[in-house]
Amino acid sequence: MAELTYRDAVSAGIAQEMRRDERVVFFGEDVAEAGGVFKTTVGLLEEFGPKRVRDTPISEQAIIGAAMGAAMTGLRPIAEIMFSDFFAVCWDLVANQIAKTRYMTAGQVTIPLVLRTANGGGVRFGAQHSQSVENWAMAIPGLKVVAPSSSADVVGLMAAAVRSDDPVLFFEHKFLFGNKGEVPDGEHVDELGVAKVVREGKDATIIALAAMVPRSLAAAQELEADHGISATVVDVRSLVPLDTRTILGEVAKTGRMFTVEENPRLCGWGAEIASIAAEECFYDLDGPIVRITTPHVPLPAADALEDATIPSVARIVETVRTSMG
Amino acid sequence: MAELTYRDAVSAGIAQEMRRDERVVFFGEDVAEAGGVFKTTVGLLEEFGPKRVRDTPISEQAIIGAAMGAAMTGLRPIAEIMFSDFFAVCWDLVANQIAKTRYMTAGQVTIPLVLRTANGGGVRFGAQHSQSVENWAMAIPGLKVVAPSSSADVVGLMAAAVRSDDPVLFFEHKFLFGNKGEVPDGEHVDELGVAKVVREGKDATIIALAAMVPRSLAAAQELEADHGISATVVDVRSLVPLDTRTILGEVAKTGRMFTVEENPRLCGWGAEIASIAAEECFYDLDGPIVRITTPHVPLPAADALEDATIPSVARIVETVRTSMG
Amino acid sequence: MATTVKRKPKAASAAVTEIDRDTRLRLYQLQLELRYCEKRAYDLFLQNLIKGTSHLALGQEAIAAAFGVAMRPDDWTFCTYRGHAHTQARGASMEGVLGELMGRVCGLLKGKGGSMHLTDVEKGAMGSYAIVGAHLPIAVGAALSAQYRGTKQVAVCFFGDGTTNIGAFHEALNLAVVWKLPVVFVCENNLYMEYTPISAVTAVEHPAADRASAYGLESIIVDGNDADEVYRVAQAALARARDGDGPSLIEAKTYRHSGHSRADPAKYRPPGELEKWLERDPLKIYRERLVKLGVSRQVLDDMEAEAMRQVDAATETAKASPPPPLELIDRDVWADGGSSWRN
Amino acid sequence: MATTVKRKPKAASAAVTEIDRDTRLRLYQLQLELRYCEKRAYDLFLQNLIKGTSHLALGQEAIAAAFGVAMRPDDWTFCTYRGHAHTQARGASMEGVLGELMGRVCGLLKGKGGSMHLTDVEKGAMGSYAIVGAHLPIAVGAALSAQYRGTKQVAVCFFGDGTTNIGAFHEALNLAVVWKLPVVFVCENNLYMEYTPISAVTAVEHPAADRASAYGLESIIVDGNDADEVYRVAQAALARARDGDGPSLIEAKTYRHSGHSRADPAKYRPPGELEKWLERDPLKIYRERLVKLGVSRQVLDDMEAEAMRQVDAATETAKASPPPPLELIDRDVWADGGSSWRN
Ligand SMILES: Cc1ncc(C[n+]2csc(CCOP(=O)(O)OP(=O)(O)O)c2C)c(N)n1
Ligand SMILES: Cc1ncc(C[n+]2csc(CCOP(=O)(O)OP(=O)(O)O)c2C)c(N)n1
Ligand SMILES: [Mg+2]
Ligand SMILES: [Mg+2]
Repeated sequence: MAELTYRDAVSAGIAQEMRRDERVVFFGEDVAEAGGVFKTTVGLLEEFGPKRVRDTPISEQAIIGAAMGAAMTGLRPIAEIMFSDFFAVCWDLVANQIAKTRYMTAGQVTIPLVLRTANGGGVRFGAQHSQSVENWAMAIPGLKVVAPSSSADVVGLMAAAVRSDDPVLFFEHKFLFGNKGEVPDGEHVDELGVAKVVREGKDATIIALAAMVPRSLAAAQELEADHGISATVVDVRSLVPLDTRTILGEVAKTGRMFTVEENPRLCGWGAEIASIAAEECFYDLDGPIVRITTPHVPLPAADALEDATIPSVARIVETVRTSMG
Repeated sequence: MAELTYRDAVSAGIAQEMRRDERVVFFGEDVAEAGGVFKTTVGLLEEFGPKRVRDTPISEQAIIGAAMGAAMTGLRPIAEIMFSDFFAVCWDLVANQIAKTRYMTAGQVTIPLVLRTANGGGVRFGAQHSQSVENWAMAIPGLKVVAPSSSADVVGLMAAAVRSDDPVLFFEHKFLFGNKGEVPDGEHVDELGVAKVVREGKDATIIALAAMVPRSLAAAQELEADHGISATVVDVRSLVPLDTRTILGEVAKTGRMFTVEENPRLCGWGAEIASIAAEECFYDLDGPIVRITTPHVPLPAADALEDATIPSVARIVETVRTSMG
Repeated sequence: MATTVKRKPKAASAAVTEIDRDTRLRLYQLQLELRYCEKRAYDLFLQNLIKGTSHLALGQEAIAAAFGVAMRPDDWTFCTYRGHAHTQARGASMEGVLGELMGRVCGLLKGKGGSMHLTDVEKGAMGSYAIVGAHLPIAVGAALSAQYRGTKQVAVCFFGDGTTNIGAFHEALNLAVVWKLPVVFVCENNLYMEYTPISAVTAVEHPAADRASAYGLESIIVDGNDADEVYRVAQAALARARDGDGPSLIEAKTYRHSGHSRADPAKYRPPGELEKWLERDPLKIYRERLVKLGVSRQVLDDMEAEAMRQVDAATETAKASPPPPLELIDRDVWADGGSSWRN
Repeated sequence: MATTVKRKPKAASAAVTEIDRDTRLRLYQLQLELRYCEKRAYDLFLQNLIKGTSHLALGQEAIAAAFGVAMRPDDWTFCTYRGHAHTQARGASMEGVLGELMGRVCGLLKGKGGSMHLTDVEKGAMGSYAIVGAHLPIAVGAALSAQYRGTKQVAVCFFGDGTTNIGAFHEALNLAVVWKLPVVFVCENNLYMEYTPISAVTAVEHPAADRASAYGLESIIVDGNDADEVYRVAQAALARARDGDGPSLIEAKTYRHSGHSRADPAKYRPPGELEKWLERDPLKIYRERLVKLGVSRQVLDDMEAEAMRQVDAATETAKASPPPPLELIDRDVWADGGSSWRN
């Protein structure tokens, strides 16, 4: 087991797949010579050369379009969108072209690609560089959506994403880049669509993703220690495909469900999972399903404001405690 | 009372507001000389002249950007995005700029504009011209979101949208353009954020929007006539602001909630409203909350396929009946 | 109208090379097939056998046909909703096209895509894209794949004059040049976006050609109604791309005889405009040229009859084909053939 | 470097008009203020008083200053995340700028926006936009409003070389020309997008100027480190816009002395490049010119001291300002001042 930062796990995951498969190419803005603005792709140009690792102009539509066209014709591209907020400048290529073309052509076209991006808040970048937009992707049929919370998951899910014959949106969380974690030695490949129970409890089930996973774990510890509430924490990891079996199973066990997400209040993935539970395990529920979200506001920049906006350990504890009380 | 088609109600609503307020200008692709590809803006160029009613190039980013810049500096523009699917090519301007700028500038900027678009399916246009994307807009803090189901609402909500000092996305439904309905004489102005109970029932509450409203009404009639199930139907009309008081009130009365939406399965507005109910009126519910949606697939084009994909009267009846049975 | 070219040494512009008789007959045959098949589509609307929308390219056939003949079988075509001709020109079957327009299971997309998305990957017809501009960057990606794998394949991307004003056009052109990719951009300037004259919404006279220099490309304008002219320009651009000399941008002047789409009576045209262009109908031009070059009228009549026979047969096949079975709704979202988003 | 211009009669390019002494002193004063304030921002990072990111324009001050002096008070500025100077050049207060960078309630945006979104509507600073290209069409909209209302206001839109490769650039330029709007597009070509040389990702040598002809505009290149040159070009372009003659596109050659953003040590620069540009530091150039024109060193020293005094005072004010109160989180989503999405 090697210890890697989440940041270094990104390049490790990409490198593992590029070594294995010549068809994997990688491009994006400032990713090659400079190793990425978050330094997540350092060393790739050196190892794989300028044919496979390329810097692009500031042309997100061209980046995503090029990835799609290359994927349709035999390559397996990985493309970077520097901040996930910028999906808004190329959403047509993602949502209307990549997501739909296989279906519209009755399966004639296969589009094996990975679109990686830095997602989420907590680093004082303001409303246009801090969004959690994995819910935008989840809403579009034809996209697979992954958001790892640990270094091992970065590598393992990256490998699974690259090997998937479907388009995968891969959301790396900015707030986690510095976190260290064990990564299995040798080739590490995980599976899309498998949630992970990262803590087992008896009273409540907390469903979380990405940066909200460590926060929910901390909250669960505090709930247990200070309030005698024992909470399960599920790391969703993959929104599409969604491991409803694990999620609903864990909800049924405790009878209480909480979702913790960075998405603004309306139409986040928490709403989706909550609704599935409200339909499918209604009779297992002992009380309301409670969503803990960012309020429905753009994200403010100043530290104090940002910290009070994104769900915090304290807010998770407080919300669960009050709802269970 | 005049009888107007939903289509003609669009131009009537715009004209009413342009007559009243010189600051209202209107532009989009093929909207002026040609009166719009759906003929929703016929006569506006003739009445208001080429300074106020303008044809644009195929440049959705420029269209939306121009609307925003004009709104920030004293005008009250209405801009058309021909098909709502095309929001994907200009989503940055909508979701990152228009929605966030007022907040980010601590209220220095006010952006009174209306972005109108033809939304929804049922007319065999295929996956890139038939989407229901009002859920994309609902997910973005800073946007108001309206979707009328009748001619009167088109006029009244258009007037309210134009008069609102906030940006409003106005979703006209393609399938309804030919529908006729009474529109009050004289100036007709409605209010944003008010849902309408269009049918009262005792056993179940159906929450619907736009083209799903007449379909839900037809289903409610059939449920009553053939199955003895008496259903309330609520026309949501405005997703943001959302009239939770009416919606939750009506759900509480019957104890059973169904949402009917054209959005694909995941992260539609139905999920949002269902989750609100699962949290806030959990103890009023007598059974699972059931969402009736388009399955999570791009919309197919052929008539038989499209009709079987979008929620139909038969599917609504069948789903409600089985869940209540 | 002659082909005009500005600047740059290694030109994709046409040298005045001879075109042999066989090639010319293929060019005519293909134009006939495209024309007759689209005319049939028009008849099928009128019979209400085609639902939804549909965008004919009547009058623009010379461009699709010339590229169809000039391209290598493993080259790729990317086109728009107005893509029946481009798709067919690569070899897609008429019943596949007509069947798709009619929403039948024999359609190229089994009815799932509809008229705006005709695709036949086996034939190198890599899709019709219905959102203006989207396919330009996608074609760039295919060209990247060809370059990377060293296959000498070329991606050809057709689009309209109106498309030159959308952002994706700009991004695609720039990236293609920066990476020197084997892609040929073909702007079919038919004078109108939907109902609005392109001149009313464009800063320059020649929407594509006047922008070529913004990407360091030569400015190429060709008579899009003359299949020979287009064929020469196509050959040069394809050769340039195959030789590793990068992309070309071609503006082909043409005109659509019918409205923008099914719903459009095209009342916005100034009187006499259509008539003037009908004089320059590519099929008329081409037939006259062949006659002048000594092809007998009998040969031409036979070709026309043969094309019509094919269209008739395809129409019957398509009409006899059933609507797609409902289970197709849940197919092919994913590469595993299914649509499941959960376990 | 001289101003170079290609084509077109009614030019926005600079006539060699005299610039009077007062104007020159204002140009220097403003450059000093911009420079010292940004240098202070840099110091405040090092003290960890500025969180998040921040993008300095050290070395690029001549452009913001020249436009600041040339513009009418009711004209509008639209700029980018690298917009401290442009915002200040319109009259926004230093404590407003520094306070925002430090996340204090005295900030221009009360801490809600952060360094990338500086805005001061009262001063005509209509916002800093952090997504590349977005503000070009927005500036077009402001120009539409000016044209419609007949106010003769002009929208000036600043952006970088890298921005010329994104779709919104293309759409905005075309629409501005089609509608002949009073907008001046100013590309500050500082040779790099973030860390990548613009030449590595752009099809033409001059990313803006070589594209002007794609919109029927003249090609204008100006020495962006010479405030006088920029001032002349600015005056001409503003006059052209005010006279109803439509937009201009100006490429100003310049260089940023620091890295792209706070996190960037700028190691990608070839050795000697920075040093060469420091020789051409706009403040150095300008001070030398003023001395040559007979302004006494004492006057200049006093101006420098005064600018520093202002920066010191603003720093103290900003440091003393508290963080924004938490109730601001729920304010100003909507025009009614609130954030409620339900009843
Ligand atoms: C992004 C986008 N905007 C608008 C449309 C609607 N639309 C479809 S075709 C068309 C006109 C395209 O004009 P042109 O590029 O000249 O092609 P032509 O139809 O003449 O072949 C428009 C505006 C669209 N499909 N996509
Ligand atoms: C659409 C988009 N893509 C990428 C970025 C990330 N980004 C921020 S600044 C920048 C470079 C911009 O270069 P340029 O236009 O030359 O301006 P400069 O920073 O040099 O002033 C990039 C790529 C962004 N903010 N928006
Ligand atoms: Mg056209
Ligand atoms: Mg730059």
